[in-house]
Amino acid sequence: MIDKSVRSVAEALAGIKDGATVLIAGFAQVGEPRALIDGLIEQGARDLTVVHNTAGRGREGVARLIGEGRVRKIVCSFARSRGSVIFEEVFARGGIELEILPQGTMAERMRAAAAGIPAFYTATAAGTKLAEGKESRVFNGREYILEHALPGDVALVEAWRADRWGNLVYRDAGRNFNPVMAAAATLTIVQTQHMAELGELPPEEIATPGIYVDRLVHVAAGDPPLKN
Amino acid sequence: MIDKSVRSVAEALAGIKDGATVLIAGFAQVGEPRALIDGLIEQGARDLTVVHNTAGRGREGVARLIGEGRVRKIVCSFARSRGSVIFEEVFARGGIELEILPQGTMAERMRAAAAGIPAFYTATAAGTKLAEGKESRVFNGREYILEHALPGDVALVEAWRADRWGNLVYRDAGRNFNPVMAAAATLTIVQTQHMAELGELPPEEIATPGIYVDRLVHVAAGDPPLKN
Amino acid sequence: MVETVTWQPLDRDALAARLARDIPEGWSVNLGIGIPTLVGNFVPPEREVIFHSENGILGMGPAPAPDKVNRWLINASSQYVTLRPGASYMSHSDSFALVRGGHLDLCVLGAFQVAENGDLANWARSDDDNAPAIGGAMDLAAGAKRIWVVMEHNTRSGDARLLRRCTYPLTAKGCVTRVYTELAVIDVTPAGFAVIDMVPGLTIEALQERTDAPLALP
Amino acid sequence: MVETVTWQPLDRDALAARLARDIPEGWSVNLGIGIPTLVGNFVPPEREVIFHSENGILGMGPAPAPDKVNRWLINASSQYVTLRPGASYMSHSDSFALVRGGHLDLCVLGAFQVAENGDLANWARSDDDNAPAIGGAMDLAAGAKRIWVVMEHNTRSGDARLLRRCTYPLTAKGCVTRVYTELAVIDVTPAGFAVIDMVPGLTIEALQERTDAPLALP
Repeated sequence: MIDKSVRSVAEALAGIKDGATVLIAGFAQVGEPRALIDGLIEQGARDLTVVHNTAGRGREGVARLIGEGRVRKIVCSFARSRGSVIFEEVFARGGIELEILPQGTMAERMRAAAAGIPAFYTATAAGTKLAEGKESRVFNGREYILEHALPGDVALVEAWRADRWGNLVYRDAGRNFNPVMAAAATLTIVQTQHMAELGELPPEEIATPGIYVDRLVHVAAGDPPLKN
Repeated sequence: MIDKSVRSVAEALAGIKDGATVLIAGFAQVGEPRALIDGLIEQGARDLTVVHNTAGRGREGVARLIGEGRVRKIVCSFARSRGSVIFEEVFARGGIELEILPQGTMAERMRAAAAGIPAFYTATAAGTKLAEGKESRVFNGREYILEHALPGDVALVEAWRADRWGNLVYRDAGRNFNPVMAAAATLTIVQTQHMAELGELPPEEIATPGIYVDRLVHVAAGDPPLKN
Repeated sequence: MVETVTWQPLDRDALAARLARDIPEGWSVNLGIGIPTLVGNFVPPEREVIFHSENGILGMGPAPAPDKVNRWLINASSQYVTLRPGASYMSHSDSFALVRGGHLDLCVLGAFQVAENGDLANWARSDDDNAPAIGGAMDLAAGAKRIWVVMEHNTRSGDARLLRRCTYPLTAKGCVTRVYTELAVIDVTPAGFAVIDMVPGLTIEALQERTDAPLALP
Repeated sequence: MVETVTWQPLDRDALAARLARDIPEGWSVNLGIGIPTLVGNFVPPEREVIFHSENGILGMGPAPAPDKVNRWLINASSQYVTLRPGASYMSHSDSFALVRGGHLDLCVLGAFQVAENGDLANWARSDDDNAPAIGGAMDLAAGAKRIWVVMEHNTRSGDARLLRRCTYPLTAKGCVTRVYTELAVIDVTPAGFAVIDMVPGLTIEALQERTDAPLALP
């Protein structure tokens, strides 16, 4: 019997190595695997490359991971932004490397990794400062730049419902980066708000099939915090 | 009020020009927009480039379109195969051009067209006869070939349920090429087995959002024919 | 030169409303952060416009009543939104495939500067900004069928934002097709900026004075 | 040389069953057309193996009873199938993204020829085949983590199919990791073919006689 569920966050995160590239899903705390991020802080891996939409906000989650000095490099689309206080401080003293990507290029580079595509061309960022040092090429009279696949060693994902095969359903805008990160990593670890019986999730609605999932831990985290 | 539905197959197909590239979905008659294919034969456009998984089987559908001499070029993954009698005959007398693509490369080239990616690298077909004349490049010690986006002027699609915005839900394996073709064409024409009220299709289940759909015609075609 | 002020600039809401007037039914539209977000308030619900948010929502409705908030339903500006009937969800990769593939009829963005060749600068005020917040702006600017910019006509210190060439780092080259300011609506044409509307009483000369690049009347 | 026939080749079902024995629980597996499809019949349902079909099904079950056919549910060989609990659907582009991205643990394919360097030829018997049926074979061969070939050890005219180098056009280079024939199970190793199993009574010498490339015992 296939059963990807494990009993604890610690068990879910076991074995993540120093130097790993960790994809962390979520968008403004919706669909963000906060329990796994906290668990990663406990787990102790260092020298991480973290791929996340922001460089952390406030003092929790990715911000705390950075604050604890565990992130060698952050790959994100929003670095300096409202609330990125910890990143600012660590970055100012040269304590973290930064790779800024347009949000769609970040998503597509992970999609490429998931889809066996080592590189693709995109018009996004062509002719801008972000294209410096990147190959460019003209197709049909328009300039495009070459972007490479961005695979993860680990992905941290939050689902709304999951079954023991690791099939996942997301809630509302909680989908965001979760499916593409789940598919782009070697080891995909999921925290799920609810567990479902195998066969209970409609085959038409499964947004991440279990083939992309390795470990599953039930965390009834509840709704994302209320924004003011 | 947005309402993409039209009253007849003829109205749905109006304006398709000679020389158009037409993407035709379906896999072994499941999810195949047969009424639209027949309508295209009626409509009269000639000199078409047709992208379809096969070069037609039997004497109906894509096979008939080829038999009527309306297809200048067929792009497919299965050319000569069981039942491709009409293609064989037309091809033998030089009456049709053929581009053979691996099925996944065909799908991904359309996905690239839909996603604003002019070209991408793939390992599929690298080092084979199908790579002849194509650029190749080594990434991480493996050889890949460059493939270009394959956009359609027109896509013919079959859905199970649709609403007036053109949101589509598919049935079982009837999904196949439909979503990617719908997204890859300038003019996407859909025949749907059922019409739904706006808001009736679950937002989590919509596999093709209406943004990809231009015209919609209700054709209660019923189940695909029984195979023997 | 002494100028007689016989005209009033639009306030933020009026500016958003002015732009909203030009969005026809049936368009799919992405609204950037700031004044662009306000535009949604001025498209009447009976005019069906399909609002997209980069975080995977197509078919957003207006903000919910405070007691009806769904904490799982935010837009790309992290504001609570609602769904219209007909809405759907998608992943980030599908959402940006839609953006990059040219399927949005319109994206409305804020800007620091727009050049007469359509170049857009909206993410950094200096080449030295080494940790910027880009988000989806570059993808939207490169991908949408039309980019309309809504911004103040001048900086707080009175400098022009409608320029011959942008001096700030670019978001995308040649992407802007129209600019809405509190003073005027200006098309970006192959020949440069063309004024298609001004607030009542404003003269082209007065507008030109506040603008670096030459302005034509269409 | 006179050979004493003290061994029996496997029939198609026994061959499929032999291969099925080696598929562990939890693997995701794509089965090609022909004998590979039969393999599914010999994986007992209590051993959970996730069968994928290129046309967008993950989690297929066995063929339905004739009166329980769902005409919307076919596999890539156009045969009616069923769904297991836990199955899901995806589009062709997502399905081949999964294939190309290396997410299948195994793909079982038929072949005309396999070379000792793992080259696979299974789509054309001649360079002159100008209108072939390739389907998804090249994608699967290039994409799956393991390619196991199941084929007859020799052609009908007795020619070897396990070769030093393929003479037919390639499907993919160096992709095959194991070959199952009615006579033996043979791994493709960096040093060439290594026999890991033979039908009872068959000798390595007799097998070598039927094989072009050199065979080693592991």
